Parts: sequence; C-alpha cells; structure tokens
Amino acid sequence: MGLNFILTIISYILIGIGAFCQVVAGIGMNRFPNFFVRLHAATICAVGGSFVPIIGCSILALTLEEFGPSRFFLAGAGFVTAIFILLLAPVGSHLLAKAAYFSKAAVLHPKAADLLEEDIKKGEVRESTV
Amino acid sequence: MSQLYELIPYIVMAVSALASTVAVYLAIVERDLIKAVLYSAIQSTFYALLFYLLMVPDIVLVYVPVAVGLLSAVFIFAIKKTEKYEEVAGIPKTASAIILVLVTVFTLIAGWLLIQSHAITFEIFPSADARALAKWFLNTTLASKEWWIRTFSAMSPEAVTAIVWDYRGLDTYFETSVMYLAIIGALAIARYFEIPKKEYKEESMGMSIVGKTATKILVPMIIVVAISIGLHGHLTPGGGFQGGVTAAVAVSLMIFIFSVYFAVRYFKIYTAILLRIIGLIGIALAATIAILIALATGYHGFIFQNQPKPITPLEVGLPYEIGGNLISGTLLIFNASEFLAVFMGFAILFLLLSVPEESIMEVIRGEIE
Amino acid sequence: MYFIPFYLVAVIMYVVRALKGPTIPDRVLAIDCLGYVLATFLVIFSVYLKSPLIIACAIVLALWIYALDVYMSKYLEKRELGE
Amino acid sequence: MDARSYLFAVTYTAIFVNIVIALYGIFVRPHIMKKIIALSIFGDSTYVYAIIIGFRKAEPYPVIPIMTTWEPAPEYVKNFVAKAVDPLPPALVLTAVVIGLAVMLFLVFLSIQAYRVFGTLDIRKIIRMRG
Repeated sequence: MGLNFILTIISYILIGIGAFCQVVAGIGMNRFPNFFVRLHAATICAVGGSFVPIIGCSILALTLEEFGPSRFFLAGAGFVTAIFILLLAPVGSHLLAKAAYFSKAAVLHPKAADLLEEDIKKGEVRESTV
Repeated sequence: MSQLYELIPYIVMAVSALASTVAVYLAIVERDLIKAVLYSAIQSTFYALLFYLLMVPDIVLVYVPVAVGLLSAVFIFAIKKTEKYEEVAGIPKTASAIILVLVTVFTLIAGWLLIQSHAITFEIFPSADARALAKWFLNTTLASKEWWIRTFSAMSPEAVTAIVWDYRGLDTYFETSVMYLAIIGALAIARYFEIPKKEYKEESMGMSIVGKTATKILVPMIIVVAISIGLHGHLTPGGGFQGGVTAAVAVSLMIFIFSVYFAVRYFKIYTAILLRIIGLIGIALAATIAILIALATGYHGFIFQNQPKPITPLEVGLPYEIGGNLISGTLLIFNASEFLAVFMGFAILFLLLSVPEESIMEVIRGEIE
Repeated sequence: MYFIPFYLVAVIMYVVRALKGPTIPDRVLAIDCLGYVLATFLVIFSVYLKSPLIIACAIVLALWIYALDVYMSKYLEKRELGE
Repeated sequence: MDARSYLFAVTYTAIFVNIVIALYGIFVRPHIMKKIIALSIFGDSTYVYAIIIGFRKAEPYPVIPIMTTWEPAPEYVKNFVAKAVDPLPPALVLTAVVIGLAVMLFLVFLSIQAYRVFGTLDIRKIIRMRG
C-alpha cells in the first residue's frame, strides 16, 4: 500500500486509456472517408494512444523495485520518448497535410466547404505562409 | 488464460512476420516505385519489432535509423532523380515461373540447413541450451576486477559491443574498411559534383515554418541522443555504429526541411572527409596502442588488446575504469571514433545526393563537348 | 498487461489502411500511426518482459517515423528535394 | 510441440516466404531501383534468420545479453548465462546492416549515374543499347 499502490493504479488507468484510444483511432482510420478526416484519427493515435500509455508505463516502471537502479533508466527514456512523440506527431501531420493539400495528391471527396481554397482565390492567404 | 498471456510475445512475433510478408509481396509487385518504398518501410517497421522481440536491442537501434530513416530517403532521392514508374509489360512468363521454382528450391535447402544449425535439437524452436561459445562470451564479458581473472574479459556489461570491438575486433576492423571502400566508391562516382554556391533564403526555401521551428529544436536533441547512444555503447544498448547512423539522419532531416544550402553551413564536404579520416585514425591507434606501448617498454602486447594478459608482466593495457566510472578500456575510444567516422561518411553521401540535377547535367554536357 | 491485445488489434487495423489506402498520403499517415503504436508496444514490452535496458529502441522508432513523414511530404511538394 | 513452437514456425515460414519473394524480385523485375529495393528486403530477411539462430528457450522469456549491474555477483552471472540470448549473431549482423547501407548508397549512386548516361533504368532497354 501507499505511494506505490496509487502510482500503479494511475499507470494502469493511463495504459487503459491508451488501449481505448488506439482501438478508436484504428476504427476511425478504417471508417473515415478521406485523408483530411483521417488526420483526426492519427492525432488520437499519437497523443491519446501513444503519449498517455508511455507516460503510464514510465510511472509503472518507477514502482517496480525488482528492476533495481535501471528502472530510472526505463522511466527516463520513457519520458523522453513521450515528449518526442508529443512534439513530433503534430508537426509530421501538419507537413503531410500541407503537402497533400497543395499537391492535390489526396482527393477531397465528400466536401462541404474548402475555405482555404476560397481565401487563396481572394488573395488573402499565400501558399508559402500557410 | 494466464498461459495464453505468456504466449503474447510469440503471437506478436507471428503477426508481425505475417504482416511483413504481405508488405513484401506488395512491394515487389507494385509498379509505382514510391508505393514500393512505402511498403518496404512497413516491412522494416515490422522487422524492427521482430528484432526487438528476439531480444537484440543493438540491432533495433541500428536497423530502424538505417531502414526507415536513411534508406527510404535514399530511395526517394533516387526515384525523384530518375523514373517514377516501372515498365512491366513483356516480362517472360515461363522464364519467371522457372526462376520462381528454382529460387524456392534453393531457399528450401538453405532453410533446412538453417534448422539443422539449431544444432543441439532438431526442432524448429531453438533449444534452451546455448552454444558453448555463447556461454563463454556471456560468462567473461564482465568478470571480477582482479587482473588475473580479467585476462579474458572485456570488462563491459554489454556483450555485443564487447564482441564487436574486443573479442572479434579484427573482423570489425575489416568490415569497417569494406564500408569505407563503398563510401569511397560513391565519392569517386560523384567526384565532379559541386553544391552550387547559393545563399540560403528563409522564406523561399525549405518547408513550412512549423516544420522548421520543430526541427530547430529537434536537431540538437537528435545529436545529443546520438552521442549518448554512441558513447554509452559499452554500458547500454548502442555503440559507434548505432550512434553514427542516428546522427546521420539529423543531416538528412536538415537537407529536407531547410535545404542543402543551409546544411553546408554546418557540414562542409572537405571538413567532413577530414573528420572521417580522423575517426579512422582513431580506430587504428586504439587497435595498436597496446602493442606500441609494449614495443616501447620491451614487453609483449597484442593487436586489439584491451585488458592485460598473463603473458605481459606489466599491466599493459588501458584502465577499465576512471574515477569509478566503467569505461571498458579501449571500447570507449573505438565507439567514439566509429561514431565520428560513420556519421561523417553518411553525411558526405547525403550532401552529394542532394546536389541539384541541373548543375550536374551542366558538368556532364561540358565533359561531352 | 491485459491491454496488449487491444494494441494488437489497432496494429492490424493500421496495417489494413496502410496496404489499402487509396492515395499516398493515406498510406504515409497509416505508417505514421503504425510507428507510434509500435513505439508504445516497445515501451510496454520492456516492462512486460522485464528487460529495462531494451527501451532505448522506442526513442529511435518514434524519431524516424517523423523522418519518413518529412521525406514523403517533401516529395509530394514536387520541388527539388535539396532546396 | 507446444503452442510456442507452432507460433515460432509461423514466423519462420513467413520470413522464408519473404526471402523467396525478394529473390524473385531481384531476378525477374526489370527496373534497377526495384532490384535494389528487393535486395535490401532480401538482406533484412537474412538478418532475421541470423538472429533467430541465436534465440533460445528460457522461462518465462530470454533476456538481452547486457548486464544491468556493474559489479555482478556469481549468482547473478549464473542466472544471466542461463537466460541471455547468444550475443554473437547480433555482433555480426550489426556491422552487416551498416555495410549494407553503404553498399546500397553506392549502388544508388551508380544507378543514378546510369540514368544520366542511358536515359532509362529498365535493364532490358539498357541491354539493347549496349548490344
């Protein structure tokens, strides 16, 4: 009991949230109609499904005294991985979305409105500043 | 149920192998070469998981940067510079069927021989007993600190790095020279390429501002991670090769996100070649330093000697620790040198790959006339 | 670690999208997600298999999936790759 | 044979099929870049086999060949030797991967140069030009 018990419970909850987010993102990845909607699923996968459970695993590792001093290595590397994912996943999605939009590689099939296109036509926004 | 959960690593292994098979099949039959590269990236990711579950973190650390980070960049460069599609009409059907059968038979024989090499039992699953050589390596990699027991030890908790740079150091030396020959070959082909002298412009070159800002934060972090992987090679998974390829991806990211004109501010080609040579000299010196000391003092010494040997009356050899920190003798020097050499070698090749095609074609036209 | 099967299901779904995806950005996005879920796998397995040192692999995987994103989007922008 | 062996056999067969497909790609597909991609896949599959040779059975699961302590007690070393996988195949594959990348880069430089000279990378067209 005590601190270790609480940390274990918290870490299991975080890993559970991660599993839920991964499954939801997987379903979304397969069911969403086009690329720009699938970006949404990718965000859930990266932040909810990867960042959260890795933090959870790091916390869990801190409680496992059988690992000895190397549990701090595990926890530290886990936090670094989580921060990298939190930093890089949105940037990667942004670069990909921009390239896909302007190269017209992804078809925008069920389309309600394309405000960016209208803005570019009006001359309010240039491609290089997006 | 709990028995099923013990099987999970093996289930994941099987699933990732099957998924990689599908990806490989699609990569080979695909006409669009970019899609083939993407399929091969899927295959690489699954192989990384497979290596991980086979409990070899050193290979994962070197394989992921190579297969996902560098090789896909090389292929994309090459496809951009050459053709995008493969012409598949007119592949002879009977000949390819015969080749398929021959290949299958050949691989069956090889696979059967491989199962035999599980040596002790003739089962598909490897036995619980390790080879005698493996046991010997594992027993001696970090032995007691008295020097007469240290004789056969590398004094490194990391058995893989110990084998790479101590037990089988001469192998690695010649393998490294094969790598340098390949790099020198590529340099010889690219001998007349020059990066055009253009100024880097913030607004017209490179990708969007978000990517640039993130990469500005990221590149120093990558270099730090790479140095940490490289110099801690004798303690944790990693080593010179792993750190070098990890750092090389930073160069390719800089080329893609900013531009080659930005990258040459920090990595000039001739400086990189100089640093690569310094790394190679470092390896050669660390390999021969024991024998040089021995020659100077009149005792015995060996090439690639790490810890003192019983035949040498003095403790000729580098210390295994400095101030209580384990440095494992020569392993630290080898890792640092190899890090520098691999990093700079691949940095040069990436800078040369990113030379614009127009400037090269001008040179070629000039030579023809 | 009773959550691992859920992650495995997600892996299979991402693979389906990566192999099926009609356009190139779809595939890259699916590989992206695949990389992140595999990085999570590596962290979870390093606790599950009781090998703490093996976690160093997860950092590398998370980093280079981003590199693949960058390469493909630069290729899609249809400019000289070095500029 | 227990369930573990069956699952391992699946892995083994899948990698085997990969090798067959990759060799087929190297021999039959006409485009040089496709041949290089197939070559890299073939190399990776052989690395997996080399690593599988070093794998072993241990309860509950083998450990990595890296000690987590700097001053191992004799019982720790005994346990470590009984559980760790063979460190020799990783040491050999490690250098092979990096050399493979260097050789791959060399081949790519060669094929780009061939494209500059011949204007195509289809091996059948190049052969016709030479003959």
